[in-house]
Parts: sequence; C-alpha cells; structure tokens
Amino acid sequence: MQAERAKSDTVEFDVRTDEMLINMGPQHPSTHGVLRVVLRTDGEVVSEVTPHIGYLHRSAEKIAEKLTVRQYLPFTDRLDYLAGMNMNLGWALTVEKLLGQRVSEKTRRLRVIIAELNRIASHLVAAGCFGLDLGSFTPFMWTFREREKIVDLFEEICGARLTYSYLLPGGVTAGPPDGWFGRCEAFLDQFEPVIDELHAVLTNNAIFIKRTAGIGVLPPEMAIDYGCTGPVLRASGVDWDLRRDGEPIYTEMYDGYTWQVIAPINGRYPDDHPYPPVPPEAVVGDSWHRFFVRMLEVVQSMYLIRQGIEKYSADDGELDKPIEIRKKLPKGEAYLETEAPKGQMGFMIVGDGSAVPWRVRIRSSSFCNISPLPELCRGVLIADMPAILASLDIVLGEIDR
Amino acid sequence: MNARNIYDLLLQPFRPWLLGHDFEAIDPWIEVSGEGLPEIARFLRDQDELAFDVLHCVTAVDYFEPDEKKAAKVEWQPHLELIYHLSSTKRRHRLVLKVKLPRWKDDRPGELPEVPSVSGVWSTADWHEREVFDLMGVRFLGHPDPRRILCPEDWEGHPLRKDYRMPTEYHGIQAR
Amino acid sequence: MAELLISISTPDWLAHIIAALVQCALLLAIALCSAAVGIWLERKVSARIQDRLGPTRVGGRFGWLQPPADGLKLICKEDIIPAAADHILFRIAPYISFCAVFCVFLALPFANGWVAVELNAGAFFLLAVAGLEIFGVILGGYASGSKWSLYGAMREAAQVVSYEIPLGLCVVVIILLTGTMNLVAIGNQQAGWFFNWHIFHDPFTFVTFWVYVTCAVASSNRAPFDLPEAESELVAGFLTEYSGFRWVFFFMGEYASMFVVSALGALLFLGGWNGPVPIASLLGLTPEHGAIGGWINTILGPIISMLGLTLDPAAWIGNLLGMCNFIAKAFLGMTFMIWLRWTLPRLRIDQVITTCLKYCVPIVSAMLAGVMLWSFFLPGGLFAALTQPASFPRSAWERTDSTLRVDGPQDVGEMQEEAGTRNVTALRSHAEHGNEGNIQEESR
Amino acid sequence: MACGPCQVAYNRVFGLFGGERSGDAEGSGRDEAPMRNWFRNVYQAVVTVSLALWVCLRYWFRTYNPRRKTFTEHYEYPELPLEIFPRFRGFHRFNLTTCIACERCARDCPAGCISIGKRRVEGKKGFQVSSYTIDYGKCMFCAICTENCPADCIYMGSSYDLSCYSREGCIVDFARLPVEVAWGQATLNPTAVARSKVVLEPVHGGPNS
Repeated sequence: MQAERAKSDTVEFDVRTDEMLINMGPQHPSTHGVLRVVLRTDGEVVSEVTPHIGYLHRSAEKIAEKLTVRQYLPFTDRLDYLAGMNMNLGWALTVEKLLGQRVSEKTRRLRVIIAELNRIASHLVAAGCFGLDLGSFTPFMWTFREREKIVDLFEEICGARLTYSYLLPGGVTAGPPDGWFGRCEAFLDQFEPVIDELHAVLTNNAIFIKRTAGIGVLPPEMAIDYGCTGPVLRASGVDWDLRRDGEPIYTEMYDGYTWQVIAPINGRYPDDHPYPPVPPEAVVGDSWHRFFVRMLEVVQSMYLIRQGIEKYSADDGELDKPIEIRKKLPKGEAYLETEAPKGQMGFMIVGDGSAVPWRVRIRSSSFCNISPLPELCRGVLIADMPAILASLDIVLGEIDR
Repeated sequence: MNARNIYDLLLQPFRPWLLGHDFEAIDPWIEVSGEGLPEIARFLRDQDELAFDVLHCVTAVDYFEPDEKKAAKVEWQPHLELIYHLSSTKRRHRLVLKVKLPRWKDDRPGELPEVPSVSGVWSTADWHEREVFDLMGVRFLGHPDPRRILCPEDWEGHPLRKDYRMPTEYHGIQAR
Repeated sequence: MAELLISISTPDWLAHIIAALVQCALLLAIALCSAAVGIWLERKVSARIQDRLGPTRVGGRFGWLQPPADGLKLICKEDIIPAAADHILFRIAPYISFCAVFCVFLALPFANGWVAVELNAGAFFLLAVAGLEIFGVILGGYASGSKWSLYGAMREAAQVVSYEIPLGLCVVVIILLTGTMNLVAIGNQQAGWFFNWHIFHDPFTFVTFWVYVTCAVASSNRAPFDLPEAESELVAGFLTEYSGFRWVFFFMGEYASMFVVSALGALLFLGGWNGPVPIASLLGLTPEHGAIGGWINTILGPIISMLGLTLDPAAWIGNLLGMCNFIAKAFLGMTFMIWLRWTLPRLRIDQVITTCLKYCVPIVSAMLAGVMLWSFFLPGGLFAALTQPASFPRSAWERTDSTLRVDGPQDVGEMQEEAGTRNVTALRSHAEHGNEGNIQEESR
Repeated sequence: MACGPCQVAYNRVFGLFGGERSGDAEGSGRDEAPMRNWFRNVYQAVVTVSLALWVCLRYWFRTYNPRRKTFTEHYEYPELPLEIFPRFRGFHRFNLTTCIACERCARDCPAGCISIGKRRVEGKKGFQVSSYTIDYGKCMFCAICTENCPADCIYMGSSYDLSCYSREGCIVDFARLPVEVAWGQATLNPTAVARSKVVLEPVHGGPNS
C-alpha cells in the first residue's frame, strides 16, 4: 500500500509554473470551521495538501478525567454539534456497556427515533453545505429550514436546540410530551417531497454532477485502510453499517426494523425507493456518491422513524430513568463505536472503581474521515477542494475535540 | 472468531512477544510487546482468517497517580498503556491489542518512551499516533510524519499525562 | 439640448458642455438606479426562492431603501488598503471597472433614437467596451497582493477569453439577420407584434438567444459563472481585499453590467422598446400620428413650438412608453439572471472554458449557418411563414415593408449595399418619413 | 459495408455518436463517443437546469400564498417573542426562600459555574443563603443542577436572551435579584413552573438588566 501511495505522489503537469503555497483556512468560508489546509499549487492545480487541525481543541478527553460520566454527557454534545443526540447515545451506550446495564425495550425504541431524527438533521446540513461549497446557496436554506423543524421537535422533547443532553446513560431525562409523535410524523410527511426537490436542484443537476462525479475518488481499500467510516466508507462500496454489524448492545436497538444499509454494491443501490438514477460519470467512491449515500440514508432513517413510532406506541413498557449522577464505575475498560451520522463514533472509558473515569478516549469519525484528504486532493483543481471537503462532511468540533 | 482463538493463532509464531491477555474483560485484549508490534499487526491484517483490516483507534492510558496518598493505594506500577482497537470488515470480529510502556524511557524523566509505528500497516495509525505522541508523549519509531497534531508545534509537555501541569502563559497569552 | 441652449443665447462651447454633462448625469442616474434596483431585486428574489422575506425594514414593508442603506453603511466603512498591495492600481481598479460599464450606457439606446451617442457600429462598440470591465477586475485582483485575489484575477482572464467569442457570435447572428450594427435600427426592425422579435424569427435565433443568455451571465460574472469571486473557493476572489467605497464600485459595476447585458439581450432578441403588443402604434403615438397621437399633437403641439422646440409630442410619449418597456425587459432579464444564480451551483474554471468554447461556440456557429440559410429562404421569419403560408414568401416581403421602420441617421446608399435586400424597403420608408421626434436631433 | 475504407469512414462518423453505451456503471463514458456525449451533455444541462429553475420558481411563488407564507415569516422574533416549549432550558429560575444551601447543584455542575454563599442563622436550623451566583459565561444549560435539588428550588427558565456586554455581566447573583425576576411572574408554586414558561410577551428585564 505504501508503494502505491509513493507512486501517486507525483502529479503530472502539462505546463509547469512557479509553485505557490496557499493557506486555505482557518478562516476560509468552506473549510467547515477552523480547519487549515496548506495547499501547494501550480496554477489552479493542487499538488500537495497538508491539513492542520487543532484550532478547536478543547481538551475534551482531559475534561472527562475530572467529571463523572453523567456530568460529562453535556460535553459529548459539543463533539459533533450537528448530531448531539447521536453523541449522547454513543456515550450512554458506552457507559452502559461498562456498567453491564441494559435499558428497557421502550427506551431503545425512543433512542432509535431520536437518533435517526438527528441523523436526518445532520445529513441535511451535510447536503446543504455541499451545495453551499459548490456555490449553490438555495438548497442550504431549504435544508436548514427542514433541520429547523427537527430542532423544534428536539426543543420540545429536551429543551435545547443544539446541545441536547437528552439520551443519558440508563435512560432519558423525560419521555416525549403528548402529541410529539404526531408532530414527528407530520414533519416526515411534509419532508418527503423536499427530498425530491433537493434531488432536483443538486443530485441530478448537470453542473452538480460535473463538479462532483469522479472527483476525490476514494477506493474501498484505501477507505478501510484510513479508517474512514459512515457514509464516506459506504459510498466507496463497502457494505458496512454498525447499526447492523456493530456490537449487540447497539444493534439490538435496531432489531425488528426493516431498513437497508445504503452502499453501492456492484455499482447498484438498493431499490426500495424511487431514487434518481446514478449518472454515468460517477465513479463509486467519488464525491457524488458520498453525497448520494447521505441523501438515501435520510430516506432509510425516515423508514426507521416511522417504524420506531409504531413500535413505541405499541409498547406498554416503561421508560428507564438515567443513572445516578455519582454512580461508581467498575474497574475495567469499555470501548464502543456507534454509527453516528458522520461515521463511527467511538468512546472508550477506563474505569478505576470511582465515579470519575480514569481515562476517556474519543475516537472521532471525522478525524479519520479527513485523514485521507492529502491523498484525495492530490492533483485536483482548487475548486475541487471544497467539493471533496464537503463530501467528507467533517465537523471540527469532533476532529479537534 | 473470539479473542481466545486469535490468541491461539498468534501463539504459534509470536509466543515470546505475547505478554498477557484477558478474555473475560468487557473488551477481550491481548498484550504484546512493543518490539513485536509491527509484525503482529501485519500478521493480523494479512492472515486470511484474521483479516483485521480496520484499525479503529490508537489510545494511550497513563497509569500514574500524582497524588502521593492515593498512589500508595493503587495496585499498578506507573506505566503507559497503548491500546489498539481492531476489527475486520470481512470476518466481523474485534480485538484489542495492548502494549505496555514505561512512562519515561529508561526512567529518565523527559525521555519519551518509544514504540514502533504501525502506520505502515494501517494508515489510520498515522494521525492517531501523532495524536498519542502529542497528547500522551509516546515516540513512534518509523512514523512518516512525527509532528504534533492538535497542540501547536511549540507546545511543551504532553497534556493527557496525569502529571501534566497547564502552563500559565503561552506566547504572552494568559492561559489560566 | 445644445440647440435649445444656443437658442437662448448661450455660447456654443458652453452649450455643448452643459448638454454633455446633462446627458452624462442622466445616464449615470440610470446606471446607478439600475444597480440599486438590481440589488434590491436580488435580495428580494433570492429571499423568496429561499423561503424567506428579505429586507423588510428599511423604507417600508418591502425594504425599498435597503440598497441606499447598504451603500451608506459601506461608504462609512474604513477604507483598507493592504500593505502588500500595489496602491495606485488597487485604488483605480474599481473605477476602471465601473467606468467601462458606464461607457456602455453611452451607446445603449433606450427607445427609438433615445441614445446618447448613436453609433453605426453600436453593437460592436457595446461588446468592445463591455469587455473592458474585466481590466478593473484583473488589476484589482493583481494589485491586492493576495493570492486568493490573484487567483480571482487569473480566472477572470481565462473566463473572458472563453465567453467573449460565443457572445460576439451571438451578436453576429443578429447582425446577419438585420444587416446593420446600428442598435437603434436593430430595435426598430422588431416593431409590431411580439412575433417580429428576433427571438421568434426562427428556431435558430431562439437557440442563439439562450446561448446569449449563457454568455451574458458569464460576462457579468454571475453564478454559475462567478468564478473570479467564488466565495466558497477563493474567499471572495478579486474582492477579498476590497472594502467600503471601492467595493461598492465593483459591486455597482457588476449590477450595472447585468443591466447592460440584459438590455442588450432585450434589444437584440426581445424587440427592444417594442412591446409584445404594439400599443404605441395602435394608439397612434408614432411619427405617423394615429387617432390619439394626432389628438395629443393638436393639444401639445402649439405649446411645444412656443417653447421653440422641434418635437413631436405624440411620438415622444410613444418613445417614453417604449423606454419603459425596454427597461422593464432589461429588469426581466436581470430577474432571470438572479433566479438562475440562486438555483445553480458554480462551474469549475475548466468547465466554464469547456462550456463556452466547446459547447456555446459550436452551437452558435451552427445557428449562424442556420440563420443564414433561413433568412435567405424565409426572410420574413417563422411566424410570417406560419400565418400566411399560402402567399409565402411574397406576403412576408410585404409584411416587412409595412411593419418595419428604421429610424436614425444612416447613409441609405451605403446601408443598401451592406444590408440584405429585406431591409432595403424598410430603409426607403425611413428615408421618406425622415426622423421626426428624435431626441437625437434635439441633443445635437 | 464491404470495403475497408467505407467501414473506417462509417465508424469514424457514427462512432462519434456511439453505437452502444460505453462502459459499465463504474467506467466513465467520456471518451468513447464524443459526439453522442456532447449532445447528451447539452440535453442534460438544459433539462436539469430547467428542472432546477422550475423547482426554485415554485418556491418563489409558493411563498406568496397567504396561507403558507415564507418560512421565516412565522417567526417575528424581534417584534414578537419566540414561542418556546415548556421544557426549554434558558436562564435559571431560582427560589431563594426554599433553598437550603446544600450545594448539591454546585457540586453536580459539570462546568462548575454555581457558587453559593451561606451563613448560619442563630437559633435556627440550616443555613441562610447570602448569595447564589451562576456564571453564565461558563453555564452550558445542561440542567444537571435542577435534577437533584432536594428543595426543588432551581429550574430552567424560559429566557433565551442570553447576551451581555461584559464578562462580569455574565455572573448573576440570584440572591440580589428581585424575586419576580429570579422566580418570574411571582409564582412560587413549582408545579406551575412548566406552564408558566410559555411566555407570550417580550422577555425583558432579565437577570442582567
């Protein structure tokens, strides 16, 4: 693998001019936060890319060594702040794994609904920002409008619009209010046509296809090698989703649901929904596929939410109460990855018998997803940089922790 | 394949490098010695029945109690522990590898402990090892780009170590 | 104007200067107003497309006064010149850009004969001067001393060589059809009902129009061709280092150039000042004096002549209507460009060049050939052929004769040689009618 | 086509349009049939751009529908306060009279933003709270402080106007606030708090003013 990489190190040029070092970020509009990328360019052609991260480093792991697991939960919201619920869920499940605790069926149903709603919200931001990075502002506003409705639902259920702190280890702070599921379904019903509109303005748009198809191709071997996960990995044609392939404590949440892992297997997507066609220019693993996988996952999440609401309403069990704030952790370490919208979000907790973890490790999905950026961006044009970066869908809060 | 089977498979070629294991832990782990790490890693990745193609995470845990009163009670000797979380997309199994290191090389404070890099085996390790170096102070031999990653280049110390003290000033910026 | 001043015993030289200044002020007002209205339109239309309201506070419910308020804010801003910038070039670049756009207004006719400088090669002049705008952009980008700005400038340079060719060819198609480069003449040839417009002349001109739209969008640096200032790639491209008043000039230049290309499109393809329905000529507001026109002339004529002006009030009012029509069309074109901008993602620079050179140029070349053949066999246009198929092509000839009027001071003999035979009769009728009610006359 | 040159010419001309669709789903059909591709590209560009324009146009005109309006028109924030949900976690509400100064909230707070000053009262049980300070520069509105309060004296309020002009302004001493600001609407009944949170008049005179 090293040898292959060495070979691709050289970029072919027709005409060589003076090289230029150029700083993209940390205040660049399309680096999704405070990522800094140093480009070595020859004209418009990028010959070398060096990402510099750490501008948003907030010592999240060090903070965790001072707080109990329940107290640390609000900090997980700040990792991938676009999918706070999924971060909460990952932390909660890891704590439960360490404690050897299982939550009730009903709580698991609620967790699926909430986590999938937030997945939709996160993918909407990804889709909107993708459009924005390609210069199309309007879909960004549309996706944020839809996200706003999800955020309203979250505000109703947990009282916050961004940092939810809702799915706690052991349970939830409070059950959904009356009529919440009705509003949730109403949202899904009105949201469905919006997906088609997004397909019309982005996915199927000739310019969008030209800008993204065949750009930043990430072959499956390389994706696995770099530890890319989530939609980035699946867009490369790897059929891997922790909701199905993960550890039992996580996958049991999704038992009994009908849904599909979205990945282009042999260039084909699952056909349980009238998706727009794949353009012939698109290569599996390119930016277009990464975008498309997210758009299709939104549909799958909608299926999951609908089924979850049905199951939740049919279930007459009880919602669990969260753990005590100073609950003692057993000795030992537990590592669990969950399928967050951006990829596999892993938490490791090392317990030493007290309430405060000895060490917490956060394995962030975007951190791994962005690491092949130098490979993906070698030899592209400057204009492709935002497209590739947007297709990786990074959140700097998670990368820098 | 569970950790016990994997251990049995590793036993044959790498017996001297396997230093310990715990199959009953929440995440079963195998402890290997640092010098044999790259070869074991390569074996784990390339062996067809193992096929550990994904390295999820490289972590270090600092076992050191700065508080002397508490330090008397702890049951371990001060050391650093590197933890590698592996899994396989083909075989769908998981494994945790551990490498124990001294906190300082040759017990000389300030000399970072060294361990061979596995970034040649899994590219994930590239950035993760940089992060471990940055925050925990472990030198990875043979790493292609051994720089800090989250902290600035000129940062002093390794913040995730238990005895780390936050500087009061950084380039004239008051830090506390 | 000058004549009027001379008639009230102003010295010759002063009269001409005053007349020129007044015209310049009028045109500047049009340029600035078009920019202001364009900005307002942009904000409102984009807001509506994006499911929001846009400005609602400044100047009442619809935020009419938002552009002046923005301008005021920008003028109050600190004028920053980067230390690494080339100061002189950095300073003059916005003015070059704006002046180039403003020069276009000099040759842009707003109605039959209402033009500051009527040029025989008006279309040519327009294209050439509009192309100068990019000098400001390139200078500004170069002088900023910023790499992003430099990229913006270089992209603009690459873009301009690609879109100018199809843009020029699109105009050539119309010149071929009309046989004249005089914009007033081109506008007047499309008089009458909307099917006389060049866009409906034949399928080839229809396609040419859309190619023109593409190139026009590119020439005013608007999305999806806004590469020089691609905010998601180049921060703000050549505008990165500009702030305050200089930025305003670039900005107004952009909107004014949007207005210019829209107006040129309206003039070449959409009938210019001739509405879809020939209201002016139905009401008799033409030099021929129909019923209402004659009536107006009997009332206003004596007053006008008392003031010592040689003016045909009815035709003047007709022209005013035409001017409103023309400006409305230009704004319609701007609205379309705004609509397009807020819909599409941006192209990449190589794709811009590909689009212009590998797609637009072949298409418009084919259309040029098509129009050539079409105007040879069916010179009257598609609708004439469809409405009177039996007596075709003869009836089409007669139709041209009766509906087309060409005004403006042209050398008939010279034009006869250049123009297709179709226009000869039209030009003859022009020679007969003279050009009464022409502001041109007044201004000399 | 018998003769070779004819075949070549035929291929050269019609090969441009591509006899069959080149490549599988993964391959690029770019170079095989340039002419065919050219027309396909033009066709696709025209169709998809028109479609996108149409979708935008529909939005454009849909917003004029008086029943639908634009999305933002439903939120008239600066003029009218936002309608927020009962569980909203805004500025705290604190009841000084029932607080027993047990410091549980201060200990549970992950950010360490609560500090309580207390003094013994002669001849009485318990403490008197002399200051109850929350540093809103640190607070992250996680509501952990409200979870374990034995006296139910702290709640998350509904005020979302959180800005202040200085770091000192972020530090709010609830003991010094008038009771109607600290506890709001003069309601001291904790069960009524949830309902009273839905405020419909502008929020003003918050803890900072």
